[in-house]
Amino acid sequence: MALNKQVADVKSALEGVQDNMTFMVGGFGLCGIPENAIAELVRRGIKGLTCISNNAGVDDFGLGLLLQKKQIKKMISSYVGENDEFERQMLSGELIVDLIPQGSLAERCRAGGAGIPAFFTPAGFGTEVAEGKEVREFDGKPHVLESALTADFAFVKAWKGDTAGNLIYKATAKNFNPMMAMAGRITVAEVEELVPAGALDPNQIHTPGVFVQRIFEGSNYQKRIERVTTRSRQ
Amino acid sequence: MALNKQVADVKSALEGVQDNMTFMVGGFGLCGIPENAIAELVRRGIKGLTCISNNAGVDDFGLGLLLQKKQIKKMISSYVGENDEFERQMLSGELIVDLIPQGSLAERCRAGGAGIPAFFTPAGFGTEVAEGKEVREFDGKPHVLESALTADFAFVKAWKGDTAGNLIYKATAKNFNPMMAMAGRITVAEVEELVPAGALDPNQIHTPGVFVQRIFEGSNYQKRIERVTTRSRQ
Amino acid sequence: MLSKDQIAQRIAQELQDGWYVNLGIGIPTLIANHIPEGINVEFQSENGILGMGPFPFEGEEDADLINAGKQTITAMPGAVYFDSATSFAMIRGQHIQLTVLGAMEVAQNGDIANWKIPGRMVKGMGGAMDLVASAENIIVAMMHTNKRGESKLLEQCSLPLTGVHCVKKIVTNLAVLEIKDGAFHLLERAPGVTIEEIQNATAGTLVVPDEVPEMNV
Amino acid sequence: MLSKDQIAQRIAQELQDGWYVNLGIGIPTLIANHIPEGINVEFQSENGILGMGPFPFEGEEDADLINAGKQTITAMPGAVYFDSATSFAMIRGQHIQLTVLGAMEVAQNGDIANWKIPGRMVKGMGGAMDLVASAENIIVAMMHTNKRGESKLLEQCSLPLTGVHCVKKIVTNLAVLEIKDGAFHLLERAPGVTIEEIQNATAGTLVVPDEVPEMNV
Repeated sequence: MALNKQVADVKSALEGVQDNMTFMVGGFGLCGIPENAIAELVRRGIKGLTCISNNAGVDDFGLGLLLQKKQIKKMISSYVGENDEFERQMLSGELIVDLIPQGSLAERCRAGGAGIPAFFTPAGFGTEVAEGKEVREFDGKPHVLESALTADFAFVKAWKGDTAGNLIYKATAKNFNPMMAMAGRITVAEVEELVPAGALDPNQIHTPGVFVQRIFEGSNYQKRIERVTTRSRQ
Repeated sequence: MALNKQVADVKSALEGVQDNMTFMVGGFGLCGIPENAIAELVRRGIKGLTCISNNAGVDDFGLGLLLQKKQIKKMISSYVGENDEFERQMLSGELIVDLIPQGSLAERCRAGGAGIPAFFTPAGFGTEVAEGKEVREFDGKPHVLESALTADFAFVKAWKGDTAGNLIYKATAKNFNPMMAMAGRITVAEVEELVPAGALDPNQIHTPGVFVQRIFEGSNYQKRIERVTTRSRQ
Repeated sequence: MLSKDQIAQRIAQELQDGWYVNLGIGIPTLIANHIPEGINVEFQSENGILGMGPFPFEGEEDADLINAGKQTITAMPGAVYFDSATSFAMIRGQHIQLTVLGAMEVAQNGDIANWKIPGRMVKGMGGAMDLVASAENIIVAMMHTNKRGESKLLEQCSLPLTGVHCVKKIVTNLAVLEIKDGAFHLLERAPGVTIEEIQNATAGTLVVPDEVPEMNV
Repeated sequence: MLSKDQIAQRIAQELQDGWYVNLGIGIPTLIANHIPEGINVEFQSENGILGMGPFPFEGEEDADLINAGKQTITAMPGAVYFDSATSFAMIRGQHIQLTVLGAMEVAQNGDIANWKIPGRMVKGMGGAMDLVASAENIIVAMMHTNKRGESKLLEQCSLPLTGVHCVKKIVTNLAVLEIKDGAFHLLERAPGVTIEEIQNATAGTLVVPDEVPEMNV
């Protein structure tokens, strides 16, 4: 029988989260973010958090909700500041911000999940990102040594999941979710649709359940769009 | 419009293969091997090859066919020798064999395709595999620096593919194929069923077409089983 | 002098059939509207799609389908979605033939600065550092001068760098230039723009050949 | 003295509910037949499946569905297939709670040798080096002595190593032993086997406590 990772609700899913922990939060912009987990973190009011997330949400949604409540001490991201409160906290020094090239961020999460403590990448060589880091040439090209990232909890969002923790993402809502799922000591997956183990085609699973410790079916997804761009029908 | 990677047949797919090249060949045992490409390599009779492949086939199938014709100079593998001719050539010194831990082999192929020239792994520390390699401790645990692998051609086998080069593998026939597809300077994919671009669900593709330079629908797949194991119906 | 759209149009002439292309935010995005006849390319957006199509029809936006600029998009037939690690594996592994992006400054040694202005709010580099460090073929699309009229083509970048020795070609509202041997080489000028105007707008070393044809836009 | 099947049975008692387990070729494979009541585990095979099931019924073999021993298998409900890089990401990243494998030699410092005999045909280490270097919890399943009657529990391995300081528990046909502080600690003996027999069959340092219960098999 498949292992059962299902928990009753978002409250049980977040059992054990504490002040000063490090969290990974999936999503790119507001696309594919774990809305239910974020709401529950706000509700619990835990503080001093380090959040590893490609972006920091907008003022009134996503990680912006945690910023509003000053629950975040440090952001590790590649692109931020679509968010006035973020900017205010950063400029005032209330918020520590560690900016990382997007590809290095993704690969560092994967490395954390894959037991690879460090790897070389060309990204950031010659820039302030490489300061204090080992540089080595391979094939005549300089590369920077980057280290793995892990987290106490990883919060990810998928489209479908089964009780064994297997996940399927939809379109570009996949983004950082699969690597963060690998890198969480406890990975909490919320899904739009939770099905029994065996209901998903084992060929089509994006994140194997082994990476997921807790799974639940989320509710009330807003799935906000940051920039609606359309063309006219002509 | 999607880019078109389709070639007419295995002959055109292998255009440009030459003596003394380095090839990656997908598959685990005889499962998921590019049968058509191997047959064409035998037909062409090119020699002095370096083959990166987890295994070396059996005497009369898979890479064993190339060994029979003494076309292979060097094998880079994790497990070999289910093959008498292999053993004979290895013991006589005709064949150079470089044995690599299976996980390091997989990750080195991925690294080659992902532009990561080197990474640290704990595998092989303290063994002859680590000889001459840099060792560094992370979190008190020693790790070995392993380098990326690439190849002049990668030959992979998938279940379904489209003309844009997108691939879907079946069950455990996936194995090394996805990473090798990434690491070939020219990646040749053969598939059991080739469909027009757009016919596959973009959520369900395992290897994005960007990694595939040539694709064709293979024929006459034998799909041999090395060890048939069954249980009785009671 | 070229409009932003004409800059995009000129860069589109550089596209070769069968290329995978990553377009940055701003002017580069416009290139997709000018793909020459008979040229077939596929667009990658680094948040996780190959085969990006045009914006959706009104009412057909999908919150789960956006590009790296967070705009709603569509997928072309043959498209594929993937995670961010795979996306940057494509970029770092040089599977993408062309990257076009904007810049605040470009130096004559190929250095580029486009992510940070000291003292101002820093939004981050996003994927730009990975893209410029990895791509074999980078075209910078930008205005020749900044809003204060100062040249963006410099002997040396003054802003924090995004990448070093990586830019090979620049298309501005005034000219097409190549970076070679530590200098900007003028290849083409915008219709009606004189060599003197380009010289005046270029702070770095500018090499001007005997013939400088007008761009065909 | 235990049969191979009984060794597997004894190791199966170590399984904890909710574990992912990687079983090597040989004796370890037999463990799947002895999972205790109320214990739910999932088996990984490093060629690319989690949720490996029993052998297929005759006539239902699928060439595309094999285990790391190249045997035809089935998939349980909730199973998932993945590539070799992902498979070893699970292993290296310590997402698999238990690895059971065979050995030619184990040393009292936890070193293990199980892949190469100098002068004989070398087949390769397969995934063994990754498994032993990564797993937090490794049990070696083997006969206490080799075919020539020599102890396989040594002060120091004589064969080329597969991994260092990694084995914590050993279950043989004679005993259950733990490796601790550079010595083999006897935990249990096989039914009917005396401590003296175990001492005689163990070349390395053996620590024998006052009480050594018989295994429950």
